[in-house]
Order: sequence, then structure tokens, then C-alpha cells
Amino acid sequence: MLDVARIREDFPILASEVNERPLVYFDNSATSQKPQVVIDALVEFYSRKNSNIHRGVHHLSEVASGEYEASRTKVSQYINASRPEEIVFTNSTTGSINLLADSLSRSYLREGDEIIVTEAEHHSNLVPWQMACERSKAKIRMLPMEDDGSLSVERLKGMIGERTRLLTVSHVSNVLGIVNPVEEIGALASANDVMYVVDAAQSIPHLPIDVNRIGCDFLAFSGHKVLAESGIGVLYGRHDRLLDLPPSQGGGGMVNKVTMERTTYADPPLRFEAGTPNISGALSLAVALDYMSDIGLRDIIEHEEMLTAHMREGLERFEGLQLYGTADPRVPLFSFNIDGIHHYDLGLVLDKMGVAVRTGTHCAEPLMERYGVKGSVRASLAFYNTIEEIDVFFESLEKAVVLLG
Amino acid sequence: MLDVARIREDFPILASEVNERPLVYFDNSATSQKPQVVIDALVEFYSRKNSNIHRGVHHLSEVASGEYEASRTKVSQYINASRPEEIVFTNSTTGSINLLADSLSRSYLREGDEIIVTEAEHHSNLVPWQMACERSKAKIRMLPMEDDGSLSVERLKGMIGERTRLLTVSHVSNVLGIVNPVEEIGALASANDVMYVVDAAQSIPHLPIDVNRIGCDFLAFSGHKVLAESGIGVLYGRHDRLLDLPPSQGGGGMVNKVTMERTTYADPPLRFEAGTPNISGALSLAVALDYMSDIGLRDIIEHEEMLTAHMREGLERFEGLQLYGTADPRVPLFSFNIDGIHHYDLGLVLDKMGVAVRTGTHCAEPLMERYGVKGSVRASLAFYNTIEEIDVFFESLEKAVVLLG
Amino acid sequence: MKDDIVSMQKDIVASFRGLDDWLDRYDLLVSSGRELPPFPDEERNDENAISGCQSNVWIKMGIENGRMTISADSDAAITKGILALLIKVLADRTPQEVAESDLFFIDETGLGTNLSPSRSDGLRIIIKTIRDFARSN
Amino acid sequence: MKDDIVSMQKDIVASFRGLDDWLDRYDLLVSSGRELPPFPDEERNDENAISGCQSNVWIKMGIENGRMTISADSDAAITKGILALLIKVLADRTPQEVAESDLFFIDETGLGTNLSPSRSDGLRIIIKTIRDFARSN
Ligand SMILES: Cc1ncc(COP(=O)(O)O)c(C=O)c1O
Ligand SMILES: Cc1ncc(COP(=O)(O)O)c(C=O)c1O
Repeated sequence: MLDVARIREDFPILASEVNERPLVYFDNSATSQKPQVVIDALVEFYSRKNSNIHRGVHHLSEVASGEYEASRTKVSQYINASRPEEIVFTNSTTGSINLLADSLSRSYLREGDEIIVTEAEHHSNLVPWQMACERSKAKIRMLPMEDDGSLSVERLKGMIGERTRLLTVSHVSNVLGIVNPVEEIGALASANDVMYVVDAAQSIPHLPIDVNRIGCDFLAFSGHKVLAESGIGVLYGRHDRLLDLPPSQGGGGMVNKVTMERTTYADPPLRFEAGTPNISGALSLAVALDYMSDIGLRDIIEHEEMLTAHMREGLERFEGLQLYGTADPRVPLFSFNIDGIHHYDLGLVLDKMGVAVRTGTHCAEPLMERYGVKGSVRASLAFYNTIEEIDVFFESLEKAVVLLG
Repeated sequence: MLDVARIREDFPILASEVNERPLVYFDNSATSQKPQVVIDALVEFYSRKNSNIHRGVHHLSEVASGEYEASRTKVSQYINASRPEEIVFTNSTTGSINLLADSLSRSYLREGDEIIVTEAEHHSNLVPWQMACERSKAKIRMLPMEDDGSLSVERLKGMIGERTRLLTVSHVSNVLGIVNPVEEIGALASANDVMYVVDAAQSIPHLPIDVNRIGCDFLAFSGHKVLAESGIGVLYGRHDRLLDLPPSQGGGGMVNKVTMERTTYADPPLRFEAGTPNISGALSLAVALDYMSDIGLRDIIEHEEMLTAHMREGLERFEGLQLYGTADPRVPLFSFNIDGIHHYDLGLVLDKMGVAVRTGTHCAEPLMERYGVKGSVRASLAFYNTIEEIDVFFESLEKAVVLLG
Repeated sequence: MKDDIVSMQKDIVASFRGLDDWLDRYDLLVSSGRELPPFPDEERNDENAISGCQSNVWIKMGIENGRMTISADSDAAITKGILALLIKVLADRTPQEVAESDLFFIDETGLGTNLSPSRSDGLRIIIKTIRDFARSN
Repeated sequence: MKDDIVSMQKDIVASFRGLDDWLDRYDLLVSSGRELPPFPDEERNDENAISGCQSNVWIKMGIENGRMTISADSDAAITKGILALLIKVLADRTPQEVAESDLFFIDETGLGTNLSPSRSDGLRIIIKTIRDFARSN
């Protein structure tokens, strides 16, 4: 069992007060907080190891290069990739998906090809595909979600046709919190020879990710959502797929040979890492994933299931509350509205009670449209949140409703 | 006058030992070291302020958003931009130039248009333009450098023709260290109605940058080369130019309205900042630029001129040493070879004496080709380096030559 | 006659400062919003809409006898409260007074910090809209 | 008979460890390189070139009487010295011995840390080339 009190001590910001009340940070899907080990790793790097990488022969450059590559290895192991070269460091999930979509738009996608995306995607896993379609004249087809927020593999099966070349789905939607059946979808994609891309931005802080079991060709996530720095992201690509992928950006470090007339490119992953990468970001991600492993995903999941159940119960009891996405299994991430009250008002009042939630469209406008709302309140929890915080959240929500109702 | 001893205390890494000798860090053009204030700012951010930005209504989100935008303002003031909206945060110089080149390749550049780049460009200011040319069928023309490493504005004038639509030049070459006449070139570009892009990656740590005086349409640099974190870069774009620029990447935060069918984009700079940006990176850049201003560019330049003169003298006296780029004015950055000795051997031996230099092609293969060499040694200094360190460098170089010669 | 812009704001600041608790202050704000005269449905159009806020905001302005008329609405109660305060302070003034006004009550009540996220900055846009109107009239 | 792979490496480690100063160690390394038999010009071709190093490296391997022959060259003196040590340890062994060898001398002399930058990793590529040849023969 998770010793949450102990774990909270690792996160300096969790002891903060906001508006003279203890901070209740329920905005973890937007970004996670950072444990002291991650902060210490940054200090250590910039105080003792900082150097650029890329063919430096001096000591510091060796150290920095070594740690950067060790971070790549660590990430590859964490998601069970077959080799470190399958890990491309980017600046974020958004950066990963843009790299991929842009590159595919000039190599893999052809006029008339179809890309299937779901109705619940974050803009970062939708707009890059729209752009890729503009560039390649491929078309987007939308897989609608079921009324309970789940995805139907049956319905998906019916959509896959001759021209379907790519299928992308978020492992966990950042609005619904529902865990999609990515393995089942992977089997379907592979049976139909469809390239399969998974957005793991919201699953990486909650669930074990195994790219082999998922059976995806590509998978993307951000460091900042899983305890690491902002500005670092990952694109996993199956080795043979990466080999086929042309670079999206050019610059230092990604070339083989450059002349004014012609440039040849390095092998993956370097081919996709133009310029000086976010070295400290990569290091911080390795430390963050180690921290997750040290605590243990099993204990994390157990604790989060408890949080999920307690939240769910409270939300269901709450009068006039509409929860978006009711299917199971899920992570402790909940979007809702309360009849007759604007989500923005709720967010502001909760904040004054120390409770940080997110309000708005959550970068998922098609999904908001489906529900016919302009936005919602989202409370998203992490393993360092507690049952007591949930109780404060509900008390505050009740007060807000009295005030605003 | 600069109190270098005092300043060195601000940089914890400068007190390191390497191979049991005091570190002499002469690899500053690859990346700069970080002062304690920058490191402290990271700790402070992640311990007390961390949150995602983008429409959060809660306290931490307000704080983080406020600091992120204040950093934008700070950067705009540092380079004398007309307004904060002219500053786009990217992940690096390379990221900035790729964003720009990609975006122009789908909006501004047409088949048969000509782009002028110089022979001395870093791959990051060459390969993205090659890619843009592939996409738009525009053509690259190369401005050769003069034998002393300088650029001839006369020669450039002769190259500009009917079809010249874009001209890009590095303010300071990362191999030659020579300061190019960017203002004069700017006047020429503007007289001929040619879009003008400046790569300021190597000038930002040494010189005051004034985008208005330079007269450029766009300018790019990296935070990590000017005391800030890795993973943060800047693309300055004149407001009217940015307004005309389509986005290069899609995702959260850069849209106006998204539906499955059609997406409209936000105004600059947000249009170009898809996804969660490197928030701590942007903050660290503001702190770094403040630190530079507090010391004062005047004192920095004065000290660096002394370093430059001392280096220059020693290099000229050194037997069998070929210096690449002899023109003035310059920053304290020198590339050279020693007859009959491989640059790689020199780099390795210097490292064992505690002296960190870079060896290789410095991501500038066309320039190496021009000199007919496979690589060189580069010693690049910062304002925190000293005359004594230069003396250690030359002593070590002499020992290396005895060993290897 | 109506109090001048400064004293009006001072009154507002005093009444908010008099309340210890943020819940009470928001209560006051929401009540102010409720007192706004109803905003006609037909005026909830694109022309009067302010974009860039997290809630829907409509503002209709005019000039009568050399003085500004302002009516406004929002679907969010707190935004509506702020609109009510702005109307209290700025309506029925000459355009020049409005254009030159220093709106210190927003910061001094503490309402500003929470109502002007630096990016989506709804309140700043609202104030700019009112000032722009005043300046061009 | 030639010493076995392990004792040969132990000797090398001992002679490097015997030197206090890095300059002396590099001196020894460079001298080892100088003792390599000249590498024929016509063998400096693409086929024998190893790419991925900061210096040019050529390696030519063969099998004679069931044992490996290795000749090599580099335009960098230190790389050449390392090649000389590798040849000392690995040449004239059976392919199986080479394939199975544990090259601890690289780390234990401290030469490795500086000669295997994690990215351009010349030394690792060189060793892999030799081992791959051994394995396929
Ligand atoms: C002149 C020049 N341009 C561009 C770059 C690329 O900078 P970054 O690697 O930070 O993207 C460099 C860095 O070495 C440089 O020196
Ligand atoms: C499901 C999903 N995909 C993608 C993203 C984009 O992540 P980032 O902003 O780190 O690029 C997010 C972040 O909110 C997300 O929740």
C-alpha cells in the first residue's frame, strides 16, 4: 500500500497554501508536480555535468552524452520498446505527433487515403492529422464514441476499409478519463495492416505502458505529465517504421553528410533530433520514470483505484451534476458540469478554496460539441492525492454551488 | 571592468576539476554554463509555481502563465522588438528556423524563387532551407565567404536578382567567430524587398542584439547558448510578417476553433506554440537575460575583447597553426588545426589537461570543405573565462603538440 | 449627481475589503451581477460578443446626451458581476472620462488577479473594448 | 605461444596503470600506434573504412590457418594506438576466441571512457566490426 503521506513529502509544492488554504492540486492532467529527486537532478546537471552532446570529446560532453543516451535506454525499458533507438526525444506529445504526421504526409500518406481518429481526441492528436491531410490529400474519418464515453471496437471494425492507412487513438482521453482498449484496437489494426498510433499523454502517469503488448507502430507522450520537466517529449517508433520515416526537421546532429547541393541523413533516432535537444529534460524524464518504478506502478494503481472510487461516488451523489464519460475502466480524471452553473464560475470559486481544477474545453472541442456544452470542470488526480483532499474538493464544490446556484 | 573572479563564483560548474585539473571550459559556443540564479529559478519554479498555462483559472496556473508571458516581454525588450507578440518560444535555434522555413515553404516561397545562404552557415541554418526548397521548388544560392572568412556585401549585392526572395545569414559564424555586417546586409535586403532572416545563435551571448537596427524580418537564437536551460529557443518575427505566416505545427493552445472538418488558428505568437511549451525554459531565459543585463554588455564586451586579443596573439605565434577566419571584428571563438596533427587527437589530449574544446566539423561541413579539411579544433570563450585560462590552454596545446607531433 | 470615477471605485474597494472571506466577496460580486437589468435576447449577437473569454460576454454601448450607455451580460455569474461593477463605474460618463479612467478597483479588490489570466485575459479584452469605444466617440 | 586474451589485457592494463600521468599514458598509446606495420594505401578504400568515428579508420581482416589476421590504420594517432592494442589482444586468435572475448582492458586502462562518446562511439563500432567478422567466420 502506498504511504501517501511519505510520498507527499517528496513534492515540495504540495505543501503550499493558496488563498490561505492548503493547496489541493487536482489539475494533474494538465501537468504533474515534480518530486525533489527530479528537481535535484536538474540542479546536479547544471551545477556539475552541463555540456552539449553531439561528438564532443571532452569529459563533460562525455558525461552529458552518456546520461542523455542512458535516459533514452531508460525510457525504452520503461515502455518495453525493443531497443533504445526506438525512442526519439521531442519537446512534447504535440511535438511527437507533429513530427510523425508531417513526416508521414510526405512519405506514407497518399491522396484518398483515410486516417481514422476518434471523437475524443485532444487537439494535439487531431490538428496535426488535419494538417497532414491538407498536405497529402488524405482524409480524416471520425470514430464517434459511445454514449458512455467508451469506444466500440465493433464500430471501428466497420469503419476500416480499403483506403484506411492509419488509425490513431488516445490511450486515455484527457476529458473522459476512460481507458480505451488499445490492445484490442492494436490487434484490429495489425490484422488490417493499418498503421497504429497511440497518444499516451494521459496514460503514462497512471498505467504501465507496453508498446509490444499494445502492438502500436508509434506512441507519444510528454515528460511534464509524468513528473519530469516541461519541454521534453517522446515519440516511440517501431524500428522498421522509423527507418522508413523521412526527417521532419533539419539541422545539426541529424545529418550524415551535408553539401550545399545535397544532404543525407543519419539513422534513427538521431535523424529526428535536429539541433541541441532538451538534455536536462531527457535526464529529468529518466529520473521521473525511475521514481515511478521505485514507488511501483502496482501500488500507484491500487491507490488511484481507491481515489477513483471515492471521486466517482461523490460525483454520482452530487445533485444536478453531469459527468462526461461513465464507462470503466478509468483513471482518476473526471469532467463534469453542474446544472445552471457556469464551469468558469465553479473553477474560480474552487480556486479561492485552494482547490485547483481546470475549466474550459480542455483542447477537445469536438468532444464538447458532442456533449453540446461549451466547456466543463475537470478534476484530475495523481497518486500523491488523498481521500482527504477529495473530501475538501466536495465540500468546496458544495459551497460553490450554494454561492452560484 | 568585469570582476571575473566574482562572476565565476556565480557558476558552480566552473569550480570543477576534470582529470584532476581545474576545468578550463572553452566549449561555450556549443553550450554556455549556467549561473546559480538560473539554477535557483528552476528550483523555485518547480518547488513553488509549477503549473500548465493555457486558460487555467486557478492560482498556480495564473502564476505560471504570468511568468511565462513576462518572460516573453523580457525577451522582446532584450532584443528591442516592438512588442511581446513578436517573440515566439520554440525549443532551439534549430526549432525556430525549421518552423520558419517550413511555414514559408507553404506560403511565401514559389517554384523558381531563390534563397541566398552563406557558405559559413551552421547546418541548422542550411538544411531547413534545403528542405523548404524541396517542398516549394525554390532554389538555394550560396554566398561564398572571402578568404579571410568575412562576407562581402558587394558580392552579395551582385547575387541579388529578380527571383531572390529570402536571404539568411548568421550574425556570427560558429566556426569563424567573425561578426558579419548584419545591419548593412539588412539595408541591402530591405532595399531589394528581400525577406531577411538572421541566425543569432552565436551572437546572443556576446553582443547586443537590436532587431530594429539589424532590420531583419526574423531572427533566431537558443537559450542554452546564453546561460539558460536547454530546450528553449526564440523566433523573433516582425509583427506583420508573423501575421502572414501559417502555423507549422498543430495542437493544443494554437487554435481558435476546432471541428473535425475545419480548424482556425490563433493570432501570433500562440499560433506557433502548439502544445505545452517549455515553461521553465522560458522562465530561465528571462532570468539569464536579466543576469546578462545586470553584469552589463559593455563590461562583457570589454572583457571579451581582451580575451580575444590574448587568444589571437597566442594563436598567431603558435607554430604550424592554421586559424580559420582571420577577419575582424570577432568574438572570442577560434577554429584551427595544427600541421600534421589530427584535431581529434588534440581534443583528447587537451581534455586530459582539463581543457574542454570541441573538435570535428562543428555542423558546418560546407565550410570545412571550403578549407579542404575534415574538421578542426574550436576554442570558444565566454565572459567568465580568464587570461589565466588562456595561458593554461596554450601550455596544454604545446604539450599536446610535443606528444603528438 | 453620480460620484466621480475615483470615489465610486473607492467605495467598491471598501465594500470588498470589508469582507474577510473570499466566498463573501464572490457573493457580493454575484449579487451585483444579478442586479443588472436584463440584456435583450436579440442583442446577444456576434456584433456585441466579446471573444477571448472563457465565458460568453456581450456588451452593447452607445452615447446619449454626450454620455456613455453600457449594457452587458455574461453566462458566467462572476464575469457578470465584474461587468456590473464596470458599468457602475463607467456608465453615464463622458467618453473622455472613460477613455482616461484609471481602473484601480480591479487590482485593489483582488478581483483582477484571478480574472485576468495572462493568456485568455478576458477582463483585459473587455476593458479594452469599452475604452476603444470611448476613444472613438 | 602468444599469451591468452586475458593475460595479454592484464599486461596492458598494468603498463598503463603504472603511469601516473595521462600525458605519459597517451605517449605509450601513440608509441604503440607507431609500431603498427604500415597499412597499404590501396587498402584505404570504402570497403575497409569504418564510418561513425571522428577520425578515419580502416580495418582489414582475414583468416589464416583458422586464426584471425587484423591490420588497421587511422589518421588520428590516439585512435591508431587503440587499434594497435586491439590487434595485440585479438589478432592471431581463433574467430571463436575473438567473438567471445571480454575486452576489459578498455575500461580498466581508462582509455574507454574517453574514446567512446555515446553518440559517435567510434571505438564501439570498431569492436563491433571485429566481433561481427569473427562471428561470421
Ligand atoms: C550559428 C548557429 N546556428 C544554429 C545553431 C543551432 O543551435 P541549436 O542546436 O541550439 O538549435 C548553432 C549551434 O551550434 C549555431 O552555432
Ligand atoms: C490526450 C492528450 N494528448 C496530447 C496532449 C498534448 O500534450 P502536450 O501539451 O504536452 O504536448 C495532451 C495534454 O493535455 C493530452 O491530454
